[in-house]
Amino acid sequence: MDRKRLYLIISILTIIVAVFVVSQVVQRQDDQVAAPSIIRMASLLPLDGQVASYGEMMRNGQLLAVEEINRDSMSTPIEVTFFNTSHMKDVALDRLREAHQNGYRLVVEIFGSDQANHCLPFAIENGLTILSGVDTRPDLIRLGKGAFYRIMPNDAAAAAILVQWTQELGVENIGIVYVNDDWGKGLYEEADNAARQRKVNVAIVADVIRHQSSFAGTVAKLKSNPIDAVMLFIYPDDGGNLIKEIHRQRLNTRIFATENFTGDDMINAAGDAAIGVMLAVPKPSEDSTTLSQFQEQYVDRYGADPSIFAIKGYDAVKTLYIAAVQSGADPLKTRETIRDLAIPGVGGFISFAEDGEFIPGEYDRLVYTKEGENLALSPWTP
Amino acid sequence: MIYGVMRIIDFSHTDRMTIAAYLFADLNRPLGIYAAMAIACISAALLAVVTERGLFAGLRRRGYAVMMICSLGLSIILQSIMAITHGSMLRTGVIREYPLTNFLNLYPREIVLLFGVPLVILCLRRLLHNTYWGQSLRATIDDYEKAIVHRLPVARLTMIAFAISGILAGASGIAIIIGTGVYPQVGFKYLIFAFAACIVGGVGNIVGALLASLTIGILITAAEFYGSALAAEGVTLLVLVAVLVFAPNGVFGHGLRRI
Amino acid sequence: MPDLYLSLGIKVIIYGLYFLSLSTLLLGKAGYWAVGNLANFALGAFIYACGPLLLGISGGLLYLWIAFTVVAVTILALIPGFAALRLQGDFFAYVSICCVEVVRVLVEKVAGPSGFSHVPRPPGLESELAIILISAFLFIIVAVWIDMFCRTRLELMFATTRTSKTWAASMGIRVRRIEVSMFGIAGGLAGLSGVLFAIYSTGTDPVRFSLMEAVILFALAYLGGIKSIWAPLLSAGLYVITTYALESAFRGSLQIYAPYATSLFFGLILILAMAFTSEKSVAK
Amino acid sequence: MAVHTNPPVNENQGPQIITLYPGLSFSFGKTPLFELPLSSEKIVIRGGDICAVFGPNGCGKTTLLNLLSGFLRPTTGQVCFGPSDDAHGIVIKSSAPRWLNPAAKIAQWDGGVRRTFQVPVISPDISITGHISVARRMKREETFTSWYIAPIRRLFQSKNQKYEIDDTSCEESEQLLKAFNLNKSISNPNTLSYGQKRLLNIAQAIFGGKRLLMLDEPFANLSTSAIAIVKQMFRDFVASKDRAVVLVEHRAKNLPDFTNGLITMRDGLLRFEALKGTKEEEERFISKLISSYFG
Repeated sequence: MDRKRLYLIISILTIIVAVFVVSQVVQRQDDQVAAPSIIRMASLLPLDGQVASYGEMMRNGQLLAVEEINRDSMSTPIEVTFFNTSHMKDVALDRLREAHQNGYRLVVEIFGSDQANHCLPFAIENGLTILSGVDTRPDLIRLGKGAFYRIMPNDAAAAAILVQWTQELGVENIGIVYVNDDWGKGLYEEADNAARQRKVNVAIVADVIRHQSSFAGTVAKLKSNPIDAVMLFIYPDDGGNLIKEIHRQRLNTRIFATENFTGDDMINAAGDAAIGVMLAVPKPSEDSTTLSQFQEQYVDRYGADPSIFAIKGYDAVKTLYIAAVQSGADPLKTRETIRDLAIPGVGGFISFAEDGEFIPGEYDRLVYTKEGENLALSPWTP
Repeated sequence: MIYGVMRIIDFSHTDRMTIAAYLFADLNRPLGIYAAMAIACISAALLAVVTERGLFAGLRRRGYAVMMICSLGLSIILQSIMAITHGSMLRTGVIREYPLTNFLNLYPREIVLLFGVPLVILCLRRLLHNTYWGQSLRATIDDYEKAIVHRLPVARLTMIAFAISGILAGASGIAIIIGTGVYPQVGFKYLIFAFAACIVGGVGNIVGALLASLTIGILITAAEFYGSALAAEGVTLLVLVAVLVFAPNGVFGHGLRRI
Repeated sequence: MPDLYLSLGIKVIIYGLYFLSLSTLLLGKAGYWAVGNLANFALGAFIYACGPLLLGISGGLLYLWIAFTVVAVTILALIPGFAALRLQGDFFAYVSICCVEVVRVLVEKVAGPSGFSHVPRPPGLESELAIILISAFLFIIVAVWIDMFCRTRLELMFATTRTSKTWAASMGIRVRRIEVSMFGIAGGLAGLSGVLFAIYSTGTDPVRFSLMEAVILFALAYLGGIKSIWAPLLSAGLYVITTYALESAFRGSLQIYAPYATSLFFGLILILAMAFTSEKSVAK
Repeated sequence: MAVHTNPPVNENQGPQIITLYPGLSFSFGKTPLFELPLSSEKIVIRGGDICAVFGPNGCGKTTLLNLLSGFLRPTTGQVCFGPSDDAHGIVIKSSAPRWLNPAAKIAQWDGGVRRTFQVPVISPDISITGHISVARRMKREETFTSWYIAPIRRLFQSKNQKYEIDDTSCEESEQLLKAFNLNKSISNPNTLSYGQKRLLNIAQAIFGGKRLLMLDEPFANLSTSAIAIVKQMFRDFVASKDRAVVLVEHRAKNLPDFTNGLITMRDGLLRFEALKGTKEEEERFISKLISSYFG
């Protein structure tokens, strides 16, 4: 290879490494100057690649929480730093190490069950405390050995609720559409088990990929068997397109979906086709003002309805913040405080069992109805 | 078109498509749908011409690989800019469309495409094969130096070609955002199949490319119907690979090209 | 504190091995746009992970399994080798890209949407220090082998074949044989790096096997150059460290826009380095 | 009459090297490009011959050469390398399977058959000595294990010994280069002139070829002095009666006093004419041929 390029690349590399080291050193220094009163959290999100959009929603919710906390001068200020995992396990672990170097002991999110799973050993041995809003794989709590908590009911709960609902409606044959990632697949498996227990026949199963360009084939597959209800374990934007396609191919069945279908994405894509879509959503806390407040704030700030990710991100920051304040920002003490925490969250009442598993609250059964011009969620009545 | 005719692997082509889609999405509220379409297409064409003048013109003598890699860098840049301005979420529902119940409930968009695309393709074919401009353009691509020697207006020819391709990209971007919506990295997904259409259809053979892309679409949908959506693209690509290995010039192609 | 730099170093060396197979062997010797060499990397990681997780292989047998994996990937890599006899230039590049996608789908189908996790490390390679040592050792051996390779007449035969297959055949060079065997060796090397990566990251990430990765890796291989032995390390350094360090550097100043700024800079680096340096055309 | 076809075999002629059997024909499309009619006798090129393929443009001289060197396969009939009774002779049949490309096999037949092309081919990546040394066949490279062994062996060899060719062939190649006055210190062969590139190809062929050379217009754009050198080279090459040279040449003035056999291609028919006798007779004969072509 010619010298010129050799020198060019070497210089680029050296510059980058120099900047890297300098930034590390700078961060280390402001660790020392940082007042102990500041509560610092790290948040590991996928901010590029295929799932970047959900990382961003999560980040928006967390930012909102941070701003709200820092707004009133009484409380101790909070600082959340975002690390990009690119949705890769090894990168996530490297980011966690970097955060640990820079003095972060509280981790408010590790997006993706497998990423969290890969990071757990490091977190356990270095005494970090992780609170996740989205990681729904059932065995995470057991593997976490006290280092890992979540405020999302695991797949089993949500799936069981939906299947129970279909059973109460006297549905024999259901179809399941799930998205090909660990969240969707996990939900599908749990729902399959639940259906087998409750003697509901899963007639047909179709999978979709993220941002699938056309759902014609999928819906045709659904039509090929007689089903009178379909469960969607997919992301809202794709779900919107899928519902649109279902409406267009005149497949008239009941449509059940998980809580992440609240929010704008689905409505935007599906339009009036979304009328009659039934959602099982964790019951908001008694004073449901918090949810509406949060939604107002979110719309003011970002100009779109909050998705489930935003809600969970907001709740996660709030929860971990409260626990940290009570325990003086000490990660190990924070674990205990988290366990016996019981606070009303935006996405439902938050409390933990003895083993640290999140106790799913009551589920509301909502259905989309048309109110004047635009669609709205209203409680479902038999 | 760029690949089939200009024979440059241009990764940033589909990003022009995405940019046009975003422009359309932003403008159709204030300006109305047709103005937005026009502006989106024109800006895509402008972007294409600027890319050609600014990036490819200087690199044409440096071989295909350099142009390819530079276009890759450009596409990464464009994607990150779009991610900054619009976020990474899937942008859907710009226009709420309703199927025409009386006409095999297709969407208006689909009907337009159904009749518009063959028309455009045929026009392009005529343009390339039956006009002086098209012939000299193809001559330019076949042998750049010779074209310069023969005093063909090389710069203008390539600029026109890029402009046309930009307009087409803009149109397809609008179709996509009305249909399923776009996100910053959407381009790469479509790029693979666009190349597939070009190669299997035969390089420089536009009608062949159209037929090939139809086949690909049918293959994907069929795979989604019979198998799973995850396998769909893989299976389709596998078929394409088989076709290419057994018919290296593409199905409608003639003359294996070398670099 | 050193863990982070250690794991970055591991990645650099492992990807250096990969770049040895991609840029030095395939681009430099055989002269093919083997964009899809990443498929061999993915297969290596995938087959290795299948051993302990699906077949229940454990303990010292894992080393046998590694050997088997490398052999298997070598054999599988012969298939694109035969395809290469019929395809030219970017046609071949496209076919190999398709191979990447097919392999990725296979991995996702078998290993689940986010790949295997908890892939056990073979005894003796538990600590990352051991991994970096063994990868560095392998890298040096392969590098020396290739360096010597460039001084034998095999190098001449490849230069001849690169120039014109007809010419080479008229001088009695078995074109098919040497090209296919080059594909086999390069594939095995890529598979080896894949195995190392699976051991290091104790899992397989489908994201790492995606098309975009393949194209970026190819671009970096071309960028690093094909002549020298150090070029692969440079490419690997660019690939691993740039994105990582840039983001950490940006995080302080422009908080939430750091990832986008990173990729923006990455694209800029690609364009500038390509546009303002001279190189020989390596592709056929 | 000094010209008579197919001279009877006598002792001072070398062994058969190429035999074109009657019925050989080749066609790209429907109509055969050239053929050797069944009625005529077989064409035999023996050791010691310098045989020129001679004919007007477009009559398929180069195609015939490609056929002989195995890049094309005959439509009908067959070509045989070596004596027909020879065990390790090669036969190019029309029935050979498509995927089997016999070019490399022929090029390695019995010590080496080398050919040059109409357009000289030069690799920019290897030096001139490299060009020369790659032309000679090395048995030990053809085993796959050599891929692993050769670099290791190289590890223990002196750095300055280039490309592990033994010293005798080293000197040989240097003599060749000196004879063609090519400067072997030139690193990048792209700086050579067109004629020099052609000379380099010829030098490769002579260095690599042990039994037969097939040269496509070797004298094109060479200076007269260079032509003289090349001719002398060929004469030396065939001096020991076991080697032959087949060359395509359509300029008559190069042929007399140099070739001793002509394969004429006249409206698609191959004929072998032996050239015997003095320079003048040969010139007369050739001019007669040309007039019969064009007049």
